[in-house]
Order: sequence, then structure tokens, then C-alpha cells
Amino acid sequence: MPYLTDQPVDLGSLFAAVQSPERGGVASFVGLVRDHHGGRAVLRLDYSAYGPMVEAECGRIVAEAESRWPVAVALRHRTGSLAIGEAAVAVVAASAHREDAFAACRYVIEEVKRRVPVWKREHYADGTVTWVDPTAKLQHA
Amino acid sequence: MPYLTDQPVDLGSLFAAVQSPERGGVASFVGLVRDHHGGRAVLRLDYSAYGPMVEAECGRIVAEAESRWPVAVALRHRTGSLAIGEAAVAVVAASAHREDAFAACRYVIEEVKRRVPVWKREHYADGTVTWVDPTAKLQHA
Amino acid sequence: MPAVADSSLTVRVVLFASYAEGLGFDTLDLTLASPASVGAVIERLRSLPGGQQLPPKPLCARNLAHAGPDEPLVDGDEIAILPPLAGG
Amino acid sequence: MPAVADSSLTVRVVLFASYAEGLGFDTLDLTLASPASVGAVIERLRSLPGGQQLPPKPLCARNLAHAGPDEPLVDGDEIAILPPLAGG
Repeated sequence: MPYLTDQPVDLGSLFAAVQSPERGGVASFVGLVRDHHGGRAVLRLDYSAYGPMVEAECGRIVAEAESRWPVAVALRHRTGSLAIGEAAVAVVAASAHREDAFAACRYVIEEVKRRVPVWKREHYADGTVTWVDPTAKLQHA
Repeated sequence: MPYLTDQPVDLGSLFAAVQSPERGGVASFVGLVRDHHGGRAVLRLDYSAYGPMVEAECGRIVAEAESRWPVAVALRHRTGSLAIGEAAVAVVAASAHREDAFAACRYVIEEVKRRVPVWKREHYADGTVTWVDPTAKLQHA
Repeated sequence: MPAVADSSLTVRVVLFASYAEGLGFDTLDLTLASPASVGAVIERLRSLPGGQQLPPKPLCARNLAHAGPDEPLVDGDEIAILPPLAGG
Repeated sequence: MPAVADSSLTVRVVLFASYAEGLGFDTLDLTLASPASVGAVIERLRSLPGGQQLPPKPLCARNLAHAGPDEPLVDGDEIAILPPLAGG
């Protein structure tokens, strides 16, 4: 299954991909499109991506997590036009131990933000459109 | 909605309960019934609970998390007879900042394990049945 | 003639899981000389048939909140004796 | 007569998002004197119309993996110039 998708992210299928009878703890993170950014009202977002590198880099990140902790990881990132509240990214990590599931889930989302080539163009309520530059100011999600 | 349920835990409804347009990060944890414990094969589990105190203690834990971090938390714990792979507990924490969502989610599951009056009786493949005592030996989930 | 000498209080004791199985019941109304604390409930239960399986300091709750052995009782309290928790 | 004097290499340059908009294209085949590194691609792009909007040290990838400016090029490489990442 590719990491990048232009279809709504189905968390249930990510859970199904990592669940197994010996992995009793499943930690997940879902990043949703927010309705504001830097104090401005956001109407929607367009995500664009360097598709082949998204696949390669996500594959490396998942492999790193699965070698560092005894976990199975599922990861999906959206591309295309997203409405407020839609899931842009989802990570699911399953393990026999919840500490490992949490640690791996956290690692993957941090590395995705740091390394995966995806860009977003925000459409604001005032009619302007901007490419988001997280390095230009402090920003959280 | 009560914290304790004898019906399958529906993660989607927990997500729906905490999602909002200003909360872009949603961390969750799901604990599933595992097929082994202490080296023995487990067939199924019966959960029993001190229902009124589960409600009171879960309410306190959620209130603590929501006062300590800027989050909305949903929590559900199963009771009754569960098969391998069924969700026994689920926590979902949503926040504008993923650090807070992770921290609150982790806090809630740790406190649930430490404070909520639920017991489980494991049915093993060899026909024996035992009340699980996590204090009797090292145990993870 | 001390004022508290002839006063008493009654609490509802609730047991669960292995403790309920060991003592053979899951609720009991217990009358104690006042004043009394949670620890007095434990002592009384341990003197009953099967009561020795209760540890000297089990986890307890008073009116749906965790309570230590020194917590004082009030007439009408619900006192729960909780086996090692195994939720999650 | 140095052996490398007349050799050259061609790489496929790919641009994205604000960089593609600024330079007005998203792919470009670039021929450089060999040996050359990723940094030489940046220099060449910055000399093009609109190229000054590229920072001197943008994030780059070589063949789908992050690469620093000193990473040497091989004929046929795909070199991507990446605006600040905003995924997740």
C-alpha cells in the first residue's frame, strides 16, 4: 500500500494492517487540517508532494522505527485538496508493550514532519493563498 | 456517555467526541486482549468492574488531563467477556499541539492502569482460569 | 461517661473478583464502634472465615474514591476492598 | 591534458511548490562539467531568471534521498530542490 494517497485516510485499515494477537498496545496519531494558522482563518488546504521521494522516505522512517522498537507501523499521508477537519497524516504503531508503541508512533510523526517532501498551500478566508513555510516562524500541529 | 461499556469499543465515536476544527492533533491508545500472558496461551478474558467507581475515577482522570494540558479526552473501558484481539480500553486525546495530545493520552492510560477498579480473569488453553494479578510479577501491556 | 462510648456506625462493604470468591460474598453491612477508620473494616473482614486471604493492607475505596487505612468512616459509607487492579 | 577536462554529466532537476512557481518550471535537464556536486546545481539555478528566490543552501535530494551540497553527482541523477517541508 503506498504511503501517499489522494483518498480520505481510513484509520481502521491502518489499525488492521498492524494489529496482531501478540501486539496488545496500539498507539496512533492523526493530524487534521485546522481552521486557523498564524491567527488567520483557513478555509482549505492543497497538499502537493514529491511522490516518489515520499514513498522512499516514509519507507525509511517506518523501517527505522521497526528496527529501533519491537513494533509494526502503518503510515499514510494525504495529498490533494483537503477540507477543515480532514486527516492529513496518520501513524499507527502496535507493540506488545505500550511504551514501545508510544515511542515509535511519536518518532514516526516527528520524522515525517522533518523529512517527508510535502507542501501545503493554505486558502484563507480573506481570499489570499500562501505556501506554508514552517521555518518562517514558530508553528505547531 | 459512560466510561464503562459491555459493547465493543467504537474508536470512531471516541474520535468524533473530541475532534474540533481548532484541535489538529489527535493521539490515541488502544489496549487489545493478547493471546498470551506469562508464557501461557490465553483463549479469552472476562473483565469485571466496580462500575460506579470506574465512572468516578475515570471522570477524575479525564478532568486531571484536561486541566493539565489544553486537550479534550475521550476514554472507554470494556467489561464482560472479550475475545483475543478485542479492544479492552481506548483513550483519545485531541489538542492544537501534538505534544500535548501525546502527553495527555499517555497520562490517561497510565492512570487508568494504576487507579481504575477493573479485574480480569484469564482463560488459558490448558483449561485453567486465573484472576490476573499485575503486582505478582512484572507484566506489560 | 465518654460521649462516643455507645455510638456506632454502619458501612456497606463491597468485595470484588478474587476477594469476593475467597470470602464467599460480595456485599456485607458492617456495624462498628464509632469512631472507626477504613483499617477497622479490614481487621473485621480478616477475622471472618476465608478472611486471611485478604492482605493486611489491601487497596480500599471509600464512597468511590481510593482511601488509605486511616481514613475515618461515616455512617452510611460504601467501603470497597479492591484486589490488585488489572484494567487497561 | 587532464582526463576529466572534456567530460560532462547531465542531471534531471525537479522543483516543487513555491520554487517551481518562482522559476516557472518544475523539471529541467542540466548539463554540468564533471565532476560536480549538488551545490553546482543550486548555483546554476540561482543564475536563472527568478533563481534569486532560491536560498543559497536549500534543502536538496539526490535520487529520492536527502543530500547535502557537497554530495557528488552522477550522470542521470535526479536532483530535487525542496522548499521548506510542511507535511503532517
